[in-house]
Amino acid sequence: MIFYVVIFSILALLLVASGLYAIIQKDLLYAVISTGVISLILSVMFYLLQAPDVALTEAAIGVALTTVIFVITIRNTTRFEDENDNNKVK
Amino acid sequence: MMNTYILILLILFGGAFAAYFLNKLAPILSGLTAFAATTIATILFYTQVKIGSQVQLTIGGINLEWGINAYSWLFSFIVLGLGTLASLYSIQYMQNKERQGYFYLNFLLSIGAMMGILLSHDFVSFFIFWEIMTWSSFLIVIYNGKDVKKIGIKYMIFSAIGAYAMLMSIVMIFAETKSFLISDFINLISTTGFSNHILMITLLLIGFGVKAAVMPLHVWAVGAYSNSPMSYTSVFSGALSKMGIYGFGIVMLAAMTYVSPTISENAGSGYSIISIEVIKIIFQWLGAITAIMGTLYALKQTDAKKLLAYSSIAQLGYIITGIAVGTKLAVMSALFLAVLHGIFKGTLFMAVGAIERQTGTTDMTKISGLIRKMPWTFIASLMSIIALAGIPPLAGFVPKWLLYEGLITSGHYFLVILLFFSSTAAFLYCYRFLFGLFLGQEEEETKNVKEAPASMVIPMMFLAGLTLVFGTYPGLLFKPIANAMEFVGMHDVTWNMTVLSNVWGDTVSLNLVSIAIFVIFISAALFLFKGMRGTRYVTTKDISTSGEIPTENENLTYQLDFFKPFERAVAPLYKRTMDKIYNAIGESLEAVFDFTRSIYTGNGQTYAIYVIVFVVILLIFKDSIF
Amino acid sequence: MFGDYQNVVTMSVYGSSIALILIGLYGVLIKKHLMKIVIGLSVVDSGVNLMFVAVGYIKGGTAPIFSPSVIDSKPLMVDPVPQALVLTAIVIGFAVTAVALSLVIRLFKHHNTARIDQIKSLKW
Amino acid sequence: MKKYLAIFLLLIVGFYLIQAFNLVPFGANRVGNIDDESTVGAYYLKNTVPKTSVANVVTAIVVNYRGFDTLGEVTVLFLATTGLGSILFRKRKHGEEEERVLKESSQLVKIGSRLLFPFIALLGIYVFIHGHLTPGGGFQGGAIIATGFLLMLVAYKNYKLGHGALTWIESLAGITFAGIGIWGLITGGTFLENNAFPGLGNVNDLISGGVIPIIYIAVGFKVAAELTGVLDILLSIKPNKN
Repeated sequence: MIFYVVIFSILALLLVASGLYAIIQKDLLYAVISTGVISLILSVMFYLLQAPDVALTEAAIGVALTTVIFVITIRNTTRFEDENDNNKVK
Repeated sequence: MMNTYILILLILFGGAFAAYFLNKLAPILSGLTAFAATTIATILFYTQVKIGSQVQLTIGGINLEWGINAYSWLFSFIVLGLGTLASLYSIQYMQNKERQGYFYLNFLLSIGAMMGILLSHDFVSFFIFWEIMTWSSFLIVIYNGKDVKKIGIKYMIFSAIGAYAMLMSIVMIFAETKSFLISDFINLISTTGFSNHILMITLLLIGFGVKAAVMPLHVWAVGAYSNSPMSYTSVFSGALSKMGIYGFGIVMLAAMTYVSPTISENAGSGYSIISIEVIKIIFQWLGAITAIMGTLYALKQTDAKKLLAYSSIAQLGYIITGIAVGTKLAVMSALFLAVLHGIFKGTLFMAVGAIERQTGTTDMTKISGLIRKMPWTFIASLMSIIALAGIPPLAGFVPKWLLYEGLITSGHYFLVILLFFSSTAAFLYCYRFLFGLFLGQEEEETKNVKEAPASMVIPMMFLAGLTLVFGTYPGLLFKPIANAMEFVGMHDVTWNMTVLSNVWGDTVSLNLVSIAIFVIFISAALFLFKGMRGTRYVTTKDISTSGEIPTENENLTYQLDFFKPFERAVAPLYKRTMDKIYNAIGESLEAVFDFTRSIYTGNGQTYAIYVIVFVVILLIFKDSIF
Repeated sequence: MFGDYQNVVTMSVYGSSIALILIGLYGVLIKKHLMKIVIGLSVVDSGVNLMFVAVGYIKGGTAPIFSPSVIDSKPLMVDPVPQALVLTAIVIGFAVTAVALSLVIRLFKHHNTARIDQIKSLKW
Repeated sequence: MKKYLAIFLLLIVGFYLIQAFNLVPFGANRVGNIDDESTVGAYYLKNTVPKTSVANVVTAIVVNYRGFDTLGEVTVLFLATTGLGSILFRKRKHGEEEERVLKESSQLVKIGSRLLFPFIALLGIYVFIHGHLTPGGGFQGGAIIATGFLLMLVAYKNYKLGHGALTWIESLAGITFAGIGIWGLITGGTFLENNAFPGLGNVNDLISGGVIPIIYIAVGFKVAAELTGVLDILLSIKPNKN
């Protein structure tokens, strides 16, 4: 069972790390991708917690659709949190 | 009997919606519908309903009561009579105006609501009808669409203050008496505690005082009266403000004069008498100040509508003083004046409306000399003005006589002086009104003005005729007034059909006065007509200016600065208007709001932090809270 | 099931859910960009969902599905109620995010900025 | 300053959250003995198979025991779509073609998407048809189908979605859901009565579980249509030209 212990701790670390990254990162595109990663890890975690229904939902909606609408919004607004940075890339 | 009540209200309210929808077919139909509805309701009311009839209802476990008593019967004269005549008048007055459906909807709604107020013997239906009345009149005030922000909001704010005060009081009364019936309130009020008693009565009086335009609460009235269509203003000032007087009367007369003898037997609650006396004195003075200030402001106006609006406020001040004094004579005069004010102020507003319709303006500096163009309107105005000023033989003399006598016999000498000053000053604006509109030089602009159509003249003349009838036979009105006072607990009111008398044995036979005045009038008329032949008409330009040539900018109209010396004499009184005080209150409130804004920043994140702070506080103190 | 490492698993599951909630709330409270606020909300959402499922978990339980092989043996199953709730919550969370983002787009089109310290029309 | 205040407050909240979690030890059996139905979870676990003959307990809860809730949830999704449409509504100029502002994808992406799309759709349909037997169901299947459409929308610049068809599917699915509920009211006595319609059948058969599979199929179509609608609306915004 040490396998599960390791997996859980790695997943938890990844979860917190990507959560922090999503909030701290100034480039919104990376932050959004990071939320997608959160959803992906969550989906795995749900599966390990014996909730396959929830895992499936999180995978389809959280990973795919939510990320996509975030990306579309970024395309329609700005890419950087500090809006002066927008002129750097493009 | 229940069915008759419901039928009357159904006719008025249903007529309102019918008028609204018939406007789509033809605008004239909605006016006719309004007239038909009010007429049918009036006929039904006076043929089918008997004084003293009442019905009990139980709705949702609450006992309600509808009925008609001698007191509300008296006020139904004004509501239904003025409503019918004003709706007849409206047909032509509103002829070419827009949104007639909207106007008649609210017109009939407010008349129906006033009838509902008179019919309801419990506070629940009373309050509901009161609100319908407020809202419909508000919608008519903003009908013109001009100055809505200033006038409409002012009216709405004051109405809301009044309504909330009333609602609070009603809830308190229910908590005390476990009943919504007004009769229970009257019977049980003496048993309540001192502070509750004062609070309930004061809150109720604030609610009624707003509609009756008592001094600190009168600010809305001028704008609302002058901004709504004149055909409605005659009802608004004549009847709707009397609803305030009606409620005032219930509280003042019933809860005070009626109950106080039983209190004095109960020695333990002697403080109630003190509280009654204090409130009485406050309202006597408020009424007198209202009368004086209303008169003084009326003097300053150059717009006939505003002049009449201030005059209405002043007259309502007399009524309130009369009721607050509370002796038989004073109350009698107040009720007489309440009915009479409906009559003559209704006529005057109708006359101004006719002038507005025919000339397009009511500014007294712009029009003059309408006497030849609109003789019937002039006669109606003249009679109403005489009634307003209190000159015999017209009816205005009667309540003034009674009021002074009532005040003097009960020892309110200072009030007499104030009111006498006010009614003398009233002569000035009466004269100005007549002179400004009807007498003086004919203007070029009013050359082609014609008399108003018959359906507008007839209501005016009818009401003006009533002032003559009641002036000669005041007993016709004394009878229902005496009944009403009997109902609210003032027994053995003595009255005479044609003779006024006082306690010192002086008597005035109104018949003799009338005959004498007619004789004088006819001989004067003969004399004048004889002398009039040689009258020379001059234009406005032909004015002596002591050799100086007037420039274009100089306004030579008499109407401007008409009473300048007098105004200069009373100038200190003009300085502090209630408006300014309310503005100061508003500004200080804004400072409070500025402080609130530093808490409610409009920033969602700040609010989120507040939520979290609250949660944290809950969590930290969870043991002591739960 | 996890033996001595029970604490590690507990900490990783509960701890990560608490951490996600707090991180998301921090973003909502402090970040000035509207997109960041929405991202923060979605992170809080994830954390709450994880918390629910974790609370419903039973040691040694299986997913609450009666496949043909287990239908008669009545095995130990995890609590299905939180899972059903989370299922709803995820879909609703998506709807909320979509509407919030459309508002962000609308605000950006109107003010040409998505930073709330520069959108002043509703503040004083 | 505000930052540190927020961190401080959040740490307090976190402290109390940890305390709260101490009360619910991870992995403890909170369902209790299934047979005595002492908790809601136990009741569901005990009664789902005999009473609804649905293998997936979560499905039974979502669609049947808490069917009202799901109906409301579908309504919320519908409202979100509508709200999105009205917030981002843009008056089209006369004669202006509806056009997504996307770069032309490479041929590889186009062909690949076309190749993948039927399989994704099939997977989605499989997931919601087998919602009562295996993990998954209407929401998951609908979302999967929506991702398939997303692929097509991104790959093809001018991929036309039949808006009429979307609306019809959504409305019909919604009507089916509500209609089944009312049908249950007519025949069985309660709204969303389970065995009102085709009968319960045997557990683990494809056709079993009363109205649950039908409702989940309707939900699947509805969710697919709604999510596709959301994506379509968001993709058809014109970005600012700056």
